[in-house]
Amino acid sequence: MNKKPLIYPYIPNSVPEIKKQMLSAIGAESIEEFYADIPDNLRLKGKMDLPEPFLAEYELKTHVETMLSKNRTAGEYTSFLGAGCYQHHVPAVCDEINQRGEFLTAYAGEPYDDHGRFQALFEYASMMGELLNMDVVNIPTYDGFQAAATAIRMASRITGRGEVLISRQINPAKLSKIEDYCGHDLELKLIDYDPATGQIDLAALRNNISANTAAVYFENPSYLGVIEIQGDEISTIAHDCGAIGVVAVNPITLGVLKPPVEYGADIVCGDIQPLGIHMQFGGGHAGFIATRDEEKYVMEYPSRLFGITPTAVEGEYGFGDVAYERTSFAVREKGKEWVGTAAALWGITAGVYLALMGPEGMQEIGETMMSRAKYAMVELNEIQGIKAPLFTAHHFHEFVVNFNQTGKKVVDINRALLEYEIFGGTDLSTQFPELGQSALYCVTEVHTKTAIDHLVKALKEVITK
Amino acid sequence: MNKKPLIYPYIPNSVPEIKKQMLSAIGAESIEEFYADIPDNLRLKGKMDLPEPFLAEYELKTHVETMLSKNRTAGEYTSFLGAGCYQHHVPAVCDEINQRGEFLTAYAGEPYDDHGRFQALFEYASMMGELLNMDVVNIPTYDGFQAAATAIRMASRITGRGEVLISRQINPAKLSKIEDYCGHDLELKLIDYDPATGQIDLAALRNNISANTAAVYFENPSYLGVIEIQGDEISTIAHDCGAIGVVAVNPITLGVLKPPVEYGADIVCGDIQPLGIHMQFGGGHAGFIATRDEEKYVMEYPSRLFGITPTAVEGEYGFGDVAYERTSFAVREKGKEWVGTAAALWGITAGVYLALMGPEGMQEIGETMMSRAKYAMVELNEIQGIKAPLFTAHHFHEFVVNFNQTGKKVVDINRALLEYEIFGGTDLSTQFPELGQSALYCVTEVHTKTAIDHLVKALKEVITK
Amino acid sequence: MNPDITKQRYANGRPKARRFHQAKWDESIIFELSNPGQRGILVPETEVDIHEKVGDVAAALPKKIRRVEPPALPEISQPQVLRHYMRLSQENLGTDFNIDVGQGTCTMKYSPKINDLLSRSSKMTALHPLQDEDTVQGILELMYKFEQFLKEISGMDRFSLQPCAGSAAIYANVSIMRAYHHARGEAEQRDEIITTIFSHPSNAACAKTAGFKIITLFPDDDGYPDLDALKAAVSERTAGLMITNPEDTGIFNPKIEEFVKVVHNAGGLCSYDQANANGVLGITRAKEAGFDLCHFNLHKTFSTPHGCGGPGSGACGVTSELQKFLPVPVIDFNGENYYFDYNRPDSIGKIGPFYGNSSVILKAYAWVMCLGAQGLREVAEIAVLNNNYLMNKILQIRGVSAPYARGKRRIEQVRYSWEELAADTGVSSEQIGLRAVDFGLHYWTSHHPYIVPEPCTLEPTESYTREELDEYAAIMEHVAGEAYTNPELVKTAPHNSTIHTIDHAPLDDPERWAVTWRAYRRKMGQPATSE
Amino acid sequence: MNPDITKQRYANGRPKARRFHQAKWDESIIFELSNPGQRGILVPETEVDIHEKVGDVAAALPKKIRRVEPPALPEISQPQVLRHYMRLSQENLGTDFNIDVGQGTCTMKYSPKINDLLSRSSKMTALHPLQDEDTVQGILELMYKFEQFLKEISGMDRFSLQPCAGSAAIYANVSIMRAYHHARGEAEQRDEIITTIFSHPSNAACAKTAGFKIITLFPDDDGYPDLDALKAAVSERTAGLMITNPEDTGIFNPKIEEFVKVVHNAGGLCSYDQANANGVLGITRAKEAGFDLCHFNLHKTFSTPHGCGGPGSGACGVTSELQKFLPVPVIDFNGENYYFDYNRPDSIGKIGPFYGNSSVILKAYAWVMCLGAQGLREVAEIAVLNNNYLMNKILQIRGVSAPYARGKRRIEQVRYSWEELAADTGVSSEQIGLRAVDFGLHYWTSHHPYIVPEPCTLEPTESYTREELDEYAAIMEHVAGEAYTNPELVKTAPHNSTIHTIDHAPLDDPERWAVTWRAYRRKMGQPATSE
Ligand SMILES: Cc1ncc(COP(=O)(O)O)c(C=O)c1O
Ligand SMILES: Cc1ncc(COP(=O)(O)O)c(C=O)c1O
Repeated sequence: MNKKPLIYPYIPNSVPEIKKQMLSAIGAESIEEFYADIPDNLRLKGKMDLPEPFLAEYELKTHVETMLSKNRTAGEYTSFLGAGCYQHHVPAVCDEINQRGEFLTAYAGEPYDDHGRFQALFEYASMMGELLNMDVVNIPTYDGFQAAATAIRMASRITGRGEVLISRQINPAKLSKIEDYCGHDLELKLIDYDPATGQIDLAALRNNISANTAAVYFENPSYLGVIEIQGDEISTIAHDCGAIGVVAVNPITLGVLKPPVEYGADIVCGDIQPLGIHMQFGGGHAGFIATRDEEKYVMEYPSRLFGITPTAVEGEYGFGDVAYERTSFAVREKGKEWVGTAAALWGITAGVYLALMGPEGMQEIGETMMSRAKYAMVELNEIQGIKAPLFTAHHFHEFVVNFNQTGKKVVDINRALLEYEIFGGTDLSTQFPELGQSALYCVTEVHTKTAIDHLVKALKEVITK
Repeated sequence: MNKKPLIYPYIPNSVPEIKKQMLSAIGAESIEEFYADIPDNLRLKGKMDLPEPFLAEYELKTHVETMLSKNRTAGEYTSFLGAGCYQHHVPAVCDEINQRGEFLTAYAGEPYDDHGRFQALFEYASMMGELLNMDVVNIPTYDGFQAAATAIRMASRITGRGEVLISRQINPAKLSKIEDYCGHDLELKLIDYDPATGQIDLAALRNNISANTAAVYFENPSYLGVIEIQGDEISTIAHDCGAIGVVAVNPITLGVLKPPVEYGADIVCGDIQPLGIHMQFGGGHAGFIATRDEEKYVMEYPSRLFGITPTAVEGEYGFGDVAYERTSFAVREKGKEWVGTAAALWGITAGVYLALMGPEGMQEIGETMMSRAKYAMVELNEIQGIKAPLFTAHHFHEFVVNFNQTGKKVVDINRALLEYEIFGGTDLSTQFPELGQSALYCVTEVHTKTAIDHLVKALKEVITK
Repeated sequence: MNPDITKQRYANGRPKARRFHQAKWDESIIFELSNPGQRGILVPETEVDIHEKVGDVAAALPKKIRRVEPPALPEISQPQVLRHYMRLSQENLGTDFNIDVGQGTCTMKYSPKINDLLSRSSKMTALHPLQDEDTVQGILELMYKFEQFLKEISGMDRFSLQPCAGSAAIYANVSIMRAYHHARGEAEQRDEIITTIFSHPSNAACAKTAGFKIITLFPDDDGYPDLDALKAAVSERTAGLMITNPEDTGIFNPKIEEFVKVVHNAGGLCSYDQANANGVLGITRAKEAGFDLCHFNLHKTFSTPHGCGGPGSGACGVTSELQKFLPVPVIDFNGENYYFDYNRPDSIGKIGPFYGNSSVILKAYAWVMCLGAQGLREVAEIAVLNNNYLMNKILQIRGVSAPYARGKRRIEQVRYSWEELAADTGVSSEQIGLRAVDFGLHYWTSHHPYIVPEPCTLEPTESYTREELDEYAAIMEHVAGEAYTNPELVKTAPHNSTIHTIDHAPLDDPERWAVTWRAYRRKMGQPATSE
Repeated sequence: MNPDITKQRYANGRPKARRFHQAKWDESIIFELSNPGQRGILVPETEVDIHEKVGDVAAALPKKIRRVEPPALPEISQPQVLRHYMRLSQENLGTDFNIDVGQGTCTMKYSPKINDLLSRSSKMTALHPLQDEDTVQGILELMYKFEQFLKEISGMDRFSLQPCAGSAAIYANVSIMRAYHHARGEAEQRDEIITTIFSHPSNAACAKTAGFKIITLFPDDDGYPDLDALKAAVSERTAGLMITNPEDTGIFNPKIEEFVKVVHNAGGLCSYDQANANGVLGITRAKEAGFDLCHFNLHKTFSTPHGCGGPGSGACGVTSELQKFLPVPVIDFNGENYYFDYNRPDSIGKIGPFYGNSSVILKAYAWVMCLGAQGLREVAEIAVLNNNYLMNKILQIRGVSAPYARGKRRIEQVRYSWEELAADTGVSSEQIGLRAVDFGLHYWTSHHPYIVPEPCTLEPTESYTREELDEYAAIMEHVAGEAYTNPELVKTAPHNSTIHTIDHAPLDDPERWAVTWRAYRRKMGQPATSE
């Protein structure tokens, strides 16, 4: 009905009169002139074939909300999924800060106009440093996968070696990423684990390590939820061969667990999603890399590092890029890997989270998670046919539940659990065939006793159906 | 389990060690000392009987969300409720601005530290001024009810008269408020309406007006959705008797309808909830009062008025309180009524709304609402036994639907509509018994044709059941 | 080596004064951003089908009611509207940003973000107040339960959450008083309300609006509310007493129970202004002091954000004797469902459109639920601790004093006086407050009239750290020092704020004041849009 | 009468320079706010029942894995944590606040608030990526449909949304190239990637990380990418070409099709860096130019906010020939349900944990859906209009030029040079940019190396008004004027920002740099906590 020209609210100069005036100020006849360099045969003829737009914000909102309403969330259902993405309470203050337009819409300003970002990220790194007991922490990279892959490349560059030993209790998806990122010039070897305890097989590690080994990489807790207690031994084995110890940790465990540096890790990496960042269907990840403050380590980071420095005014905190010349921004392909847009906002957010939690909060959340997970294991294990946990090791908040004796497949069990509005644990049967019909369950501070009891009851019913 | 003293995250100095140090800095033995002035028999003995708190934010959140989840919203259902609270699309930018901590948590700062608030509210008043075509608009009062009641008191003070004529097509709740607010010293008389057209009965008005009449008050559109087209005549009648014309309008109609000043209104009032403010179960109201820029009017406002003024620096816009000495802040009971916390944030929000909408947006939204409401009336009227609208007048977006011929009661119809996830119009059968089984329906830009057709289909089924 | 920046920030073991500058954007007035044709948002258009069916409905309106000139609203694209308001927001100093202890009687405490978040749930925002009760059981339950909390906190028997602010609650309470006297046939006779000068001005103003004559009591020689004066004031014309306690000075009226008795004996009712009950939660209540009515400001004591001056919420509570007069509806529970009770023939009726500011109430509910009885008492105790701690520091500053009840403790606020400093230096309290702006702080001098000369009322609540109180006191000391050594600097403040000293004169001059841009342009002899 | 303030804001019919000051809070480092014992938030405690059943689980851990010293995180109450970060936020200058045209190649356009709002729905935030597909049909549909959009916009046949940023997409594309050559048995042989110096550095850097040798081409005499140089560079070792177009200079490579042909003829693949495709949406596409791969930055062209440097999203697209190499999973539709396809044996595998930054993708989806084909083209056209309009103004300023392809139009950005001004005045481009900060603006000089001397890259996108562009140009002119008349003022800038000139030296000195507070305290010879 509207015969008026369409003016887009996001495009101020789409008003015809303004366009005309601007063209005339430039001395151009039409916008076409600006495209003179694009040969005609490259010009798209006609309109792109895209759906009719929802010009009114209300209609757009309705459209997207209707689509999203088809989702069932881990808030509506009770979810025991973990496996690299974790459901935790996100403090309101975290979202308040990361929704601030100043942080949300800034990008690459200078230490002056963007002082706030520099300070917030310096503080993030500093708090992570306390959690990890390490002096250097990067501005977040994409995710824990990237952090692990880069940590391995760093180790290779530092040692000048080309072989990497990786504990087999790694997320296969992460391993795939590492292969994509390192496989073309590093040799990756998997180190097996003890099938009873779930701990790394030290003999296998000793057998595989050599003077070519750049790094020994393991996760703690492992992908299968196992707390590795042989950290000291592993580090010694690595160091004795001149290799670097790379440990990936879930930072939310570190109020309770020892920071890896205390059992000899040289590079520590991981994902900060659990620290105040919503799951977002896997869109809330950010990776950290931490090391000691040694030049040979620092100079191998591809990421930006923000350092504190004086300004022209006494007592004024200033910040800036540390050793910028390492980066691809400074020297293109001569830099270390590359740097670019990554996940800074999640770094700021995780900083807010750690500042809210403090030492006691981190300790308590760890304790709560461990107790509840333990309770879940005990209760599940009492169900006929279910073994939980599968490994005898200590566990943090994830653990393998084995259903072999039930005669049922995880995929069917999980499907049945949906009827109870439960998301069962991640199916491991194809990822780790040796574990049979096993699933990786996760319990956090959001899982009340009631929720766990609901799972236990549901599983009892499901496996006897 | 936690044996540690409870430290409240909102109460920094609840840490025992800090308390101790502070007490010692003051030279006090205990906090009890500060209560020395409170006689012992007034002291509450023991703990208040309140529910156990949810100390963890996660638990609090779950608790409140669980409670709220029992609600069914006007977003989930299709709602045709209006009657003073209106469902419109709230542009995201409105919420973005009113959620900014700077605006949300400020209060009563000076024009210096709170320049932003002064400017935003000055701009709000200025945009309302354009919509209303009037030069003076107050910082919002609580709601449209308060605005009407105050407008009437202002008229009474200005004229020195004690009688008020009120069109009977007023929300009975509002009338009740006006009675509470004015009834003790002003006489309120209701003026009837033409039962066919719904227009004010001018003869009745003429019969009732006198030299004691302070004000003639009517709404446009009226509570029953009728557009009053005799504004000029009504104003003339009022003015001829030395009375003041007070008109309440829904501001969202003013892209299409004439501002009341153009048909002679002297004081215009209303509620800005439709302008970008969520319904919030009736918690999103704010009242405006507008007049010409005449001292005798201005000096009768109880509200704050923000004016523009130069600063010590050339070209700097400053703001401050206009004629502050009118207010109860300045002179207590010698002020006009009172001033206090009201609804400033909604004023800022409505300003954002008007700035986004612009003249065309206001016109278009009015047209859309009118067309859709008309369509609903036409379609409903085609249903056997339903009369819509009941009055022959022009309507904006609300209209009376009469069900007399269906033999059913509105209350039963509405209950049946719930099965269709529809909130039917407000039952008028007790508020306006003379209208029989009638309901007040409201249609806005959020009601698509599909939604209206759904109503029509549902009503057909419901009344033939 | 580098200097240790941290050390440079301290002198004599104390942090140096904060080097502050408020965001300054020098923004144009929004009309100046207008560009004809631009749109900030598009609205749904009528469907073609509808249009075909009903035609151009607006065009069919009679000319006499159809708008001729479109409203001269600005025409601005969305990014620019947003940017303008974002900038203005930075030019505003919320409690989220500053050590907001200087708005004494305003109880600027922390408004928890979780509560805001909860109130933004569509399960709250998208509720129409006239929905079927079955579809709003969640919010009704919340409001019902919150009323129970208030009953326990005050000892009163029934509350209305309908008043949208403290003053509205005060007015409702006056109205209930009138209804009560009316019911007893004494409405004509009882036309006087008594208050104290250090009760909030709304007590006097609301009662006046309701048609009462106001009698204002002044403090006695000890600086306490004057019982003898009250005794002299009461009579058969006394409708009631409306009194804030602790008073705006922070002084608790130790004879409050006798005040109530005196008024009761005269046949009047007593209404307790507990807008900021922060210092007495779980300590003392309206009930024990014998009050008939009281009110709380949820936007003060109960932590809901102040929103630049609302929306707030003023809950008013009464004893069982008065509950039939409360506004309609009240929310009741039949053991299964929550419902509205409108059937209250003695009610004063409606005082606002629906049931009050529900989302504000939600925030207050959440606040109580995360503290509990013990937490509320902790709020009170820390609020008074903070207040007395700050007082101890402030009173060490040259030129300041805390008049009335001298040497006594205060509850949760203190009205100070810079009288001595003003006499010594010519610098007023207002100027001190404006100079504080240069350090990211501010205060509001106090309510008029300035019985306390050169007043300044501080109320630190429970939300601030000792270090923040120290900082506030240090800046007061610093500025007081400047007043003695460099008064011009203080008198011309602020220097680091968004704007500079405003010219007050035009604001009081009908020829020059301008409350809207259109009025301003007109008075400048300009067309409505500039340049 | 009063002065007309509005008039005072203009001189010679132009608005005077904005008097700006950024918020300056002089905040402490967060550790300095710590007060032992304070808590910012409480976490759920284990239920008593559970505790009784399982005991103290953490205490049962072996000592060698149990943390001994609690992490020395700050201990701060919630209001103070909030306040600290709120203040820091004000010290940051987002696109919501400034005329953000100075981050050339970064495409700082308006990020609509409605899209943020939609992405914050719990229907998005609370989804676990490993949920049963049946329970995530909404988000799968959205991602699937968004892929269809990108296919149409680029002409490519299949996309992966998994890369979390532009560089990650570039790396994925390099990886796909390798997989392609590997599949053809040429992986060893083809170890060179060709790029141009005005292509984004990540093209070179990512390819290098992937193990390729980099050949960088420089412009020809006309300032266009050099076709002859390309011809000389290609060989049987050529794995591919990775090229940004329009280049960082804003110049569109008119021979792009021939570039592609030359590389194809040599057996290489061609990857089109369309991170900022802003100026060419609906105008020209990767397909027509013959590319095999391309990528888009959703956080640039598609409007998603930059988040201080992420999260972003880099969608990479390929022709049908290459699609089998794309990362797993891809999202498919069987006519009824949307599902993940993991069964792709030739895939390069996973490149990130799940499926990319889904909520960023949601925002980009919403952005396209509110513009449509016509709107996207309008975006492009206005972006180039704005750019050429601004260029016209900038080039009138003394001391500036636009090297390369002189006198030609630009697409949607321009790399300027202040070479002449620097020679005349000694003021560098960096200093000009920092002086702009004093007016609430800023720019980033440009990527290294500074082939263009004293560079400055402006990219106005479609989001700014003419008046904003005028303001930006006016400030540039103003600052350039200052450089000629008062160079010291410019060299010592910023003056009105949060902080003053930083000392860069410690940041490059291993003895003095400090990336964490603990490192800083240690290097200062201090214990970890101050004072
Ligand atoms: C003691 C007291 N009573 C009443 C009020 C008035 O409350 P409101 O501003 O909500 O109307 C206030 C507000 O400052 C107050 O402090
Ligand atoms: C043309 C071009 N390519 C690639 C990139 C790298 O993108 P990201 O920062 O997302 O890694 C950018 C970002 O500036 C760019 O402008």
